[in-house]
Amino acid sequence: MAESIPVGHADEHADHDHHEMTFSEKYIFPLDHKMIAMQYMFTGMFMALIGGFFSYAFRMQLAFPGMNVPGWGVVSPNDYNALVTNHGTIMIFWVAMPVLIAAFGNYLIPLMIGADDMVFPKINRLSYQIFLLSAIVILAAFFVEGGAFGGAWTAYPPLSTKAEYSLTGLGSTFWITAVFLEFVAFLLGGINFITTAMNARAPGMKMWDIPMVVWMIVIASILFMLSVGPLLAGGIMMIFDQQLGTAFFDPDRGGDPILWQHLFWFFGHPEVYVVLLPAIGITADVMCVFSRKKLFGYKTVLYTAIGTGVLSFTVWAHHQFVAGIDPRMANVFTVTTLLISVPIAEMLFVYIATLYGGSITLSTPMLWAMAFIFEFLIGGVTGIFLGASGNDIYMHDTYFVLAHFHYTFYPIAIIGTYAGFTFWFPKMFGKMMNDTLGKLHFWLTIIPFNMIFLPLFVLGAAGQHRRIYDFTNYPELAMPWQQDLRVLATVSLCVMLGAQLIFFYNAITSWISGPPAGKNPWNSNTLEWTAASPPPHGNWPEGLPTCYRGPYEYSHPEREEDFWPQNEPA
Amino acid sequence: MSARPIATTRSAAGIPTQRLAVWWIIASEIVIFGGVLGSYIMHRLAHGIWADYAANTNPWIGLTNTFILLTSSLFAVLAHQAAERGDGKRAANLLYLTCLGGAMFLCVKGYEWSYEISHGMTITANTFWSFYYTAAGIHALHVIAGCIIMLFVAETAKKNLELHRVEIIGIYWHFVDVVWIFLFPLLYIAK
Amino acid sequence: MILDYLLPASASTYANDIDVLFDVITVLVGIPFLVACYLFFAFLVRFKAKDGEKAMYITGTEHKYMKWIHRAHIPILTFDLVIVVMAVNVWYDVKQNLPEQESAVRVIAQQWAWTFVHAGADNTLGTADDITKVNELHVSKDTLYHFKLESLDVLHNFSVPVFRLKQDAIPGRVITGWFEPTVAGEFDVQCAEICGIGHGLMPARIHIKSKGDYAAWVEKESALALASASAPLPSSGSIEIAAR
Amino acid sequence: MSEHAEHGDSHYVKIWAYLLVLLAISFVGPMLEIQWVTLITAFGIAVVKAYMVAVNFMHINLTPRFVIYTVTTTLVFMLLFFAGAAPDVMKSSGTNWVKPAWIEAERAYEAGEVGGGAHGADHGEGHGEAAGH
Repeated sequence: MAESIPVGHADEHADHDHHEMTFSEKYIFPLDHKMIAMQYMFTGMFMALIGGFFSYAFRMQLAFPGMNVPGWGVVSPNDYNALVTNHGTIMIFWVAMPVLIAAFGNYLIPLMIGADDMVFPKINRLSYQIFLLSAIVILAAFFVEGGAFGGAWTAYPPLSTKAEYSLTGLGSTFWITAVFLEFVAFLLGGINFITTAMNARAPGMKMWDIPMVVWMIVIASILFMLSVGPLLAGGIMMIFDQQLGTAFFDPDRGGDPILWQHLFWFFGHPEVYVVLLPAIGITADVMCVFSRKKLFGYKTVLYTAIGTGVLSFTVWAHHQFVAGIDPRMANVFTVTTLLISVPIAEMLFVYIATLYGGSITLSTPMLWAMAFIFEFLIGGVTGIFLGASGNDIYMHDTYFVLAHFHYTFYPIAIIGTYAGFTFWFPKMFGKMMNDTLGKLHFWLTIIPFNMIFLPLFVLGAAGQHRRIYDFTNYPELAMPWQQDLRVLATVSLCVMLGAQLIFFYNAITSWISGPPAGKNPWNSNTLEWTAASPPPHGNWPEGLPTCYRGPYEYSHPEREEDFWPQNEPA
Repeated sequence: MSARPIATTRSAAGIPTQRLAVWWIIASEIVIFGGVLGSYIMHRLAHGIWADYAANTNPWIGLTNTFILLTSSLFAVLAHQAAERGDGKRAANLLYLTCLGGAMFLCVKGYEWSYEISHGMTITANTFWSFYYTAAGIHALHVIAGCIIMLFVAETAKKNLELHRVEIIGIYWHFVDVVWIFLFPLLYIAK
Repeated sequence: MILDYLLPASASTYANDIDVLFDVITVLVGIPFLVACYLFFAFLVRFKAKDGEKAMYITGTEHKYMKWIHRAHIPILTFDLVIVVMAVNVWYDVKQNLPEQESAVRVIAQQWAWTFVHAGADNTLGTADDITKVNELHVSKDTLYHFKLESLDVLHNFSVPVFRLKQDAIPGRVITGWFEPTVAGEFDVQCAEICGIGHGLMPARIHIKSKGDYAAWVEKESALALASASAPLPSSGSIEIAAR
Repeated sequence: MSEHAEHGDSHYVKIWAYLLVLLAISFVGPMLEIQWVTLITAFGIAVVKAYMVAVNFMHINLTPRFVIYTVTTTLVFMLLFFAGAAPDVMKSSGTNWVKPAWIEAERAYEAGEVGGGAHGADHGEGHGEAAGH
């Protein structure tokens, strides 16, 4: 509550003092939401590079067991566990969350609702600083005695609580501490997003006039805030178990390891939707702009999102079907899990229906958005296999699971991010990106991506289990065709990682010398496109906009132009 | 640094932004304490012997602390009333009294814990005591945080500035009080 | 039928049920998936931007469009229902239901090895003639086994792909399950829950013998066991509990 | 902000007095040594106290509806979590699984083998002896 101000204080009274900001005020400890968004964005991308490098290291080991991996060296079993563990943790908590929620949330919410900043800039800055600290802690774990934590990103005790089992005493403590800090950062950020979107809307912007991406980020933040508590509590218990020798999760002394699994997955499943919803929202905005269509059933999308969010609190134990929970519970959770397919299906139908009768331009952002829908469709349908308890007896913890959630998380974290980044790049940096390079990068990412994970579906169905560093120890998993598929996946991964260089080249060169983008290069409706690009401090120094209509009034029959900006008086 | 954003002054949801924020904080705090207390209740119901362990807690101390917190809550709400009337001085003084309550609460807790620890009831003695110290400890952290913030709020309130903050910190303090209202029977008097 | 192409065998009584369930789910999610893909790409091609052609203005509240979304839910819900019913049946059969046992085996997981305690000649566990093997599980074909799964340290997972069987081993718990081998042969037993550095290094083998061979094996091994009067294994008290 | 200025300070002192009375009741309740009385006085009254604080001190009834809904939702989710986790964590045995250590500890407790001393024998030890024979 640090920066508050008597409420009812009218807009015109709160004026900015326009003195020049020092470098550190502007770039290192900024209060401006756009700069904080950039900090989140670039930290997230940096962590993505690290996570990608980890995946390269352990994929090489899987394809060519025992090889001396260039850039890492020989991957020992201990290295392998640490690599997969931190790949998962980093990609979800230090890439998907900061980029999709924090970066896009910070950048877009004030601009899209016509405000000049977040309502709590200092809390905003604090949340980024805590997040940065957490990122440093998770990476520092690699340099402590015993190396980084290697107990999988779910950190099931007793492996994660007892050093004599995990052999990474300090590593596991660093891991849980980093995750804990990260959650605290996002609690602070979430409060900011929710209050900003609820309270700081431009005059005239009613609930149904908020762009979908803002709605989705807000719903995601609410889901996060309502689900993370038990895990924070569990995190404290785990740290005590590790460092003080308590026995919350120690079965020999009256604790119960299953308790952690419940605490973890009660958060862990909503977490999937926490990162999914912002990507869904980005897709909606991009899709409407490039098909020049009104979003098909704005409220339908909204209600299905809320429904999915609420349902996601009732399904967590489907991650634990064979993890020792009471078999009777599995039946309940099978039903709730399959129920979720209904709102998600509705959402995807609505998106496909939005394309109907549109005037579609397949520019780079649109390609990413369409790829999101298609790949997420695959991720969604393969989820049914695992939600069905009977089938999960066999499928649990196989590469089928792995391929399934990569088909959900990859579209979310990578494809969704690229869709948003390429779409709002002109606004963020005031320059247009090179469309040809963009398309090249798109195809060189999407095709290898499918080449990585489709083989893994097959391997998983063939009984290949996760987190095993060398399958040649298992006669049934050492068959030539299986090894060939592993090599195929690894090679595709290398191609995909290499293709990202195109993106960075494109982004940097466009930033420096791209053609200047006007205020509104895509002829879009939403308010952020009425500000200068890049928007100055305060976003609309000339005065904040007023909203007159919904965000998706494209191709309105009564108008010449096929778009109708929200701030344009009727 | 620049002045406060205009965004802060808006209130499209019909509730002051700061009060809205504190309610969201409380919502996320409820699930944190819900996680700890839910796990505690499960174990408590599972093990008959825990009733015997719980018998070693001192209900008189629990009673004292509940009394202290309830009273400090009264001061907090009176401070809010004073702030409503624009009487910053009185609000600040009442906030100091509230802080005093928090401090007394912590002192009593310190005495209680040192007694228990010296009698072998340490956090590692068994899972009951682990939960006892964890739940009460997390709550105590909230008390400390509340006191610190309250001192800052009182500083500004004394100058008749930012008076609405008095209400915000008050709501948070009442929440801390409510949590203790549930911890008291769970840890002390349910035998 | 799909899984049969990928796995060496389906060697338990319920393996086939799970295979069938897998196939049914494949079909039931495949159909909506293909339809959705067809519409998706059809729209992308059909409604490509042409100059001078303005997009339609559809709010998504018109009944004539909305009804198609709603109708689509009828097959989805039906498919969900079918999948739930089949899945719960299989689940009940494998995990909840516990048929009468003909023999029993104790499966003890630890970092990083499997210990299998076979009921000896007297076909009861907890007696001196129990046969204790490390990383070797010997069972006889067409015999219904109960396994008592324990863990000495961390979580492990007793996974026999050819049985389509998987169950976590939880320290402090004894979990009972069952299987009935139907095919003789030698197959993998894997650990399917990360259990530390050696997780990739605890492959056991299951030897499924014909009834005759198994009897002969038991006779030989039990004699050895009695002779050596092997010390009882560290137990999690499972015997006492099982006895109750 | 001044929508609840109508209360005088005396109102809050009155509420505080009620709370203290409730506190006293919840304190003496267990002394009757009757299970259900204890439960009601301990937890029933805790709920009442929490309600009084929320309404009279936090003025939750004067905040917009969605705040109340949100707080209720969190409580519902916690119940949900309890319902989902209790069958595994709270029970010491279930369908095809048992927790020998817990069962042994309970048995020892019922048999009075382990006292409820301050740091009395924990389940681990209780079961440790059991494992011997």
